[in-house]
Amino acid sequence: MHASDVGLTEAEYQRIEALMGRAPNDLELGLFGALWSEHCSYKNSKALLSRLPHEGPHVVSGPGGNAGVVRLSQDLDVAFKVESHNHPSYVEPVQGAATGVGGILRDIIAMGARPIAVADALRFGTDRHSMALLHGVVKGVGLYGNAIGVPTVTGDIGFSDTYRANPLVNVLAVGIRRPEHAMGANTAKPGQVLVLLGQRTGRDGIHGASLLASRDFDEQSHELRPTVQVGDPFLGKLLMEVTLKCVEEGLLAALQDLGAAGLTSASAELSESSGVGAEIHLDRVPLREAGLTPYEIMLSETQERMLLVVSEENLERVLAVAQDFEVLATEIGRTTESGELHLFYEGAECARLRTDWLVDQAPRRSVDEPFWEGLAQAPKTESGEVPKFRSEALLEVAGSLDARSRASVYRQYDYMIQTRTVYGPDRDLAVLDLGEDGGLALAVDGPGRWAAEDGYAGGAGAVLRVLATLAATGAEPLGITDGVNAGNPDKTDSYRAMGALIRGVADAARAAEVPVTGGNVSLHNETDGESIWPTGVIGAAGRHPHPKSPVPQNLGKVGDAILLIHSGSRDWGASVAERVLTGRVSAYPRTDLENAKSRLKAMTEWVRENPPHALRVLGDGGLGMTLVRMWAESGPSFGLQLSLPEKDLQEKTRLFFNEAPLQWVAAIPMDKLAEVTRRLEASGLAILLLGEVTEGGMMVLDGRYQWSYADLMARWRKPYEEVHDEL
Amino acid sequence: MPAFHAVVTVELKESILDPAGEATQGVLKHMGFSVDGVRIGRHIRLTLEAETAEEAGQVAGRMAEELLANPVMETFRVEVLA
Amino acid sequence: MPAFHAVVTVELKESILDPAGEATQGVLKHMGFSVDGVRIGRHIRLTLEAETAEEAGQVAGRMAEELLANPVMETFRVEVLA
Amino acid sequence: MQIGVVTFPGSNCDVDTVKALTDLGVQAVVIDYRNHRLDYLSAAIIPGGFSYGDYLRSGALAARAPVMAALRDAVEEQKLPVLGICNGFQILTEAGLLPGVLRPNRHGEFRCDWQTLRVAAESPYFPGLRVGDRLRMPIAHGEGAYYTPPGSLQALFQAGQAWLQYTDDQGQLHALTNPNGSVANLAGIQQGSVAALMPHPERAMHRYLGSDDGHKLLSAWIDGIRQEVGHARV
Ligand SMILES: Nc1ncnc2c1ncn2[C@@H]1O[C@H](COP(=O)(O)OP(=O)(O)O)[C@@H](O)[C@H]1O
Ligand SMILES: [Mg+2]
Repeated sequence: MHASDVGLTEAEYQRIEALMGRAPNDLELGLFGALWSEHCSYKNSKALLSRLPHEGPHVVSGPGGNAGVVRLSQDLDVAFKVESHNHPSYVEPVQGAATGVGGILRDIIAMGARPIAVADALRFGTDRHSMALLHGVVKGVGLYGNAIGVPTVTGDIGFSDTYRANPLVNVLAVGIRRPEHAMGANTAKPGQVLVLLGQRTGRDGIHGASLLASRDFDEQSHELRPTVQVGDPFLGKLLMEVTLKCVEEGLLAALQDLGAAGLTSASAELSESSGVGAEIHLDRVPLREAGLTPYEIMLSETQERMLLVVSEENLERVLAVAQDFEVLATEIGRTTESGELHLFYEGAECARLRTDWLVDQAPRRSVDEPFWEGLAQAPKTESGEVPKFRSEALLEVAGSLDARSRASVYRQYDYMIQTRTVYGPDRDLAVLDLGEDGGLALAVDGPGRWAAEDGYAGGAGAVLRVLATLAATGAEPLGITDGVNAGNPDKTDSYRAMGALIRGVADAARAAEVPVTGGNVSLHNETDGESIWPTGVIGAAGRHPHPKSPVPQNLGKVGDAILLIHSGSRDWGASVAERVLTGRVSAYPRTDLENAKSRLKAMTEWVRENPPHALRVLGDGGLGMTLVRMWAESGPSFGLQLSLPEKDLQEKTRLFFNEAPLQWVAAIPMDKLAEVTRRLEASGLAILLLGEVTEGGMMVLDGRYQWSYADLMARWRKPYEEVHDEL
Repeated sequence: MPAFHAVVTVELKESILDPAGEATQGVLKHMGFSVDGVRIGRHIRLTLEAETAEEAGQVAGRMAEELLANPVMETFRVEVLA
Repeated sequence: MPAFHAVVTVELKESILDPAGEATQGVLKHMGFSVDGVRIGRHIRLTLEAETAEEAGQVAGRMAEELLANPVMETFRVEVLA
Repeated sequence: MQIGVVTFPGSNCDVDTVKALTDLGVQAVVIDYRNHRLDYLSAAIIPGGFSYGDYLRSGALAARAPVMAALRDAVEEQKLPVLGICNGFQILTEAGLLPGVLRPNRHGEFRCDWQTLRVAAESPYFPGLRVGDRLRMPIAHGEGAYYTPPGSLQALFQAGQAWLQYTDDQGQLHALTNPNGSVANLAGIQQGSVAALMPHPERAMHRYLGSDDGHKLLSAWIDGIRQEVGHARV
């Protein structure tokens, strides 16, 4: 076997020989191929990610584990993380998405936490095939989440031709645990038993990590297709129950899920982070089909498996718990003192490697200060002419793929199981009631178009957007998770674009004083030399003060004042409307990050102390679409009477459709206007009175433009099959 | 043109996991049957017009290739009924 | 005991609507195929031990009666493969 | 009084159901699918979920579990009140304890949504629920299209077995308010002491979760059990 057969370069091979002092055998080479792959080693992104802020008062454990953990209340930890399953979902959308959900749920379970929510962030092209992919992916997300009984409570969808051959399927999962049930992969001791739990191993997804997810798509990708992994949520559910029962009974010394690169990465990472070695007898691994080689057994990505580390005295009980659930549990080896991964097959040694070679010694790209500094630089971009305001524009934006109602997607997801969902996917964030432990707010966003021209602005904008969403309901952010999706890192432009995105996330998170507790990087989202827009999916978890009564997101009451709360910018760059009305995407506006924290705080405190009748963060499609969404919740008996101060028709367009950071739309009693204005202006926010809430199913602007509820809703609720307008 | 009945049988490739088959096998065993494998595929009966049985088979084959079977995971075969 | 392969084919009764079949037919027509009917059933391949092919068929038949087919809406037939 | 919540591998609404019963002040005990004896229970609920992954046909694999034989005996011999919710409904039809069968939704998709129902028949097991009452509850299923062979529908209505129907918010019955293609918009069926519905009352226990009509339905059932309807051991 040759280095390139496992996705390694000649230089990497040299390094392996130097580390080992000999040539690796084929199995050993395969292990290096898997763990030194982009997907497992983060060789191109680790140095960038290390610049993200990780510390915060609520952080229990940050990046490095299977998921980040923050403390929600004295008695409750929250584990959460985003993962991508982009390439598999393109090859086989239903199973690709389903196994994506299963995979991230097992990451959460590996922290000892019980999953309570899933959120999915999806990006697709705009052609017919993309709509078929959307259909399959949504089916797959539901197939797994619904069946395993974890609600899909929020999510995000975006469309652009840039994702045509590289759709993005990022899934975020959240779990809860009592602090005393904390679990991880870093607590194994020498002399403990390794138990493989779950599905029998087949030839599924071999080389998924090293080849499929770590190179671009091209003609050859077809032949590299491994056996498609099939998700089994039924077994996934049983596996979850066995694992969590063992955790609750205190039977496990350490715990690791089997994800990308299967047993290879699970055993190596567990050993390395615990500072132990492992001796594994591959012939003991139960197989689904006869004749798998040690190589295949080590690299198989068969789903629904966990690796448990159990002390001798707890072994019997662990096996009994597994048997009670009729889940297969097999002793496959032991931890040792050696620091080595030592593999046997039918008694004969077949590989022997130090785990630190595999996990820590992968060659990684470094990032120097000048490069990092340069990433914040604004690119030179032009913004084209802004079209004059006209009433049809809002109908066009409402019916566009990026702004359209997502109901046809999320009604295929069970978002109510576990009976905590107070706000679900029909709102712009999820609010979960956790009883005595309080409430959890969860928001996910990250418009790709915002980073299309200026990755930095897009990354920062996405962070501010989710934090502004939490602020609108008075929730205190505990941490964020970032899903970075980008092109081929070997190309200067793609690498820089990813760097700028991460820098934007880092600066905004630091400015807002919110730690990044985990995340995921998916590179090589590039086909035939065309990279996707760097796309950062940001998820934020927050502590909600009164989850049983979150602030409404409708139009409040008839007679209420409707306000735009903003931060000064009216730049409509990278907005949905700019794309829809002009076909262009220019740079997303940058904002002064120094004031972000105080503005977010002012909003949070206002909402907590003096909740408005209704409040919603300004979303995709700008002020216009945010009003439409609020109106949709109030229904056709409500209406709006508005006027914009701008007489200039281009200014009107910008004001009505821009998506600049840190803006909200509020409904408050008219007589509170002065008080609210005073309060928020004191924190550097600006208030624009837009008009008032009326009765009667019409929205009237400046006395000249008007829209009926029925017309707007007909556009906004159009099904996805109707895409001809954007083909 | 005469009408033909054709059956497209779609099965998972041998190496692909069949969770439904496994669960069904487990229950059959609990019910006391001794069974060593269950694989669940689709049996798709088509009614179509064609000049000859051969042509009907060809058309059904194209339907299978383009829609009825998922080539990433499944194999199929076509049979034209008398 | 020798092992046999048996196939249980489960189909919806003729009188029962098959929405999945109809949807598939709609898509096939959209793709340009002329097709007059699509009915989707299950093709269940069993591996089981028995003394004779005949016994294998009987056992498979009992599995179908007791589990694999629902008599309210489905019919089945059994075939033992050579 | 003890109400059993019968679970199978893959059941996943059992926790919510136990929580709902506990909120109603009832002692709920989880009954494993391997149990052979149910005669000490006052009533049983088969909760929702994906028993055996919904593989083969939803409910089919669970219907063959040992506990179902015990349940059948308890229904036949002691008129044990049984309530099936969602997957529980599917299991009960597959086990032959209720007539008909639940087929894949006509549109082919899983559907999670709020849905208004109308009570179509009264029952001594649900004192307080009157014909025409409206209840708002979530549905969440992929296989909820109720089907019963031609000719049997009328008998179902005449016998008062057609229990709940999907309607619009005003309680009007029409095709547009049928979320899954059920015959006659049927959402729930009852027969003797056994009743079942596709919607999830256990998810509609509080206003802040969207509705408390599930509370209304479940407490009616519990009242019925307390009133010892055809049943001596409460
Ligand atoms: N893939 C998805 N899965 C589940 N829910 C989704 C998904 N995409 C969007 N949603 C829900 O729809 C809501 C509205 O989305 P969107 O139309 O983008 O409006 P907004 O700009 O307010 O986020 C989201 O906040 C989310 O709750
Ligand atoms: Mg959004």
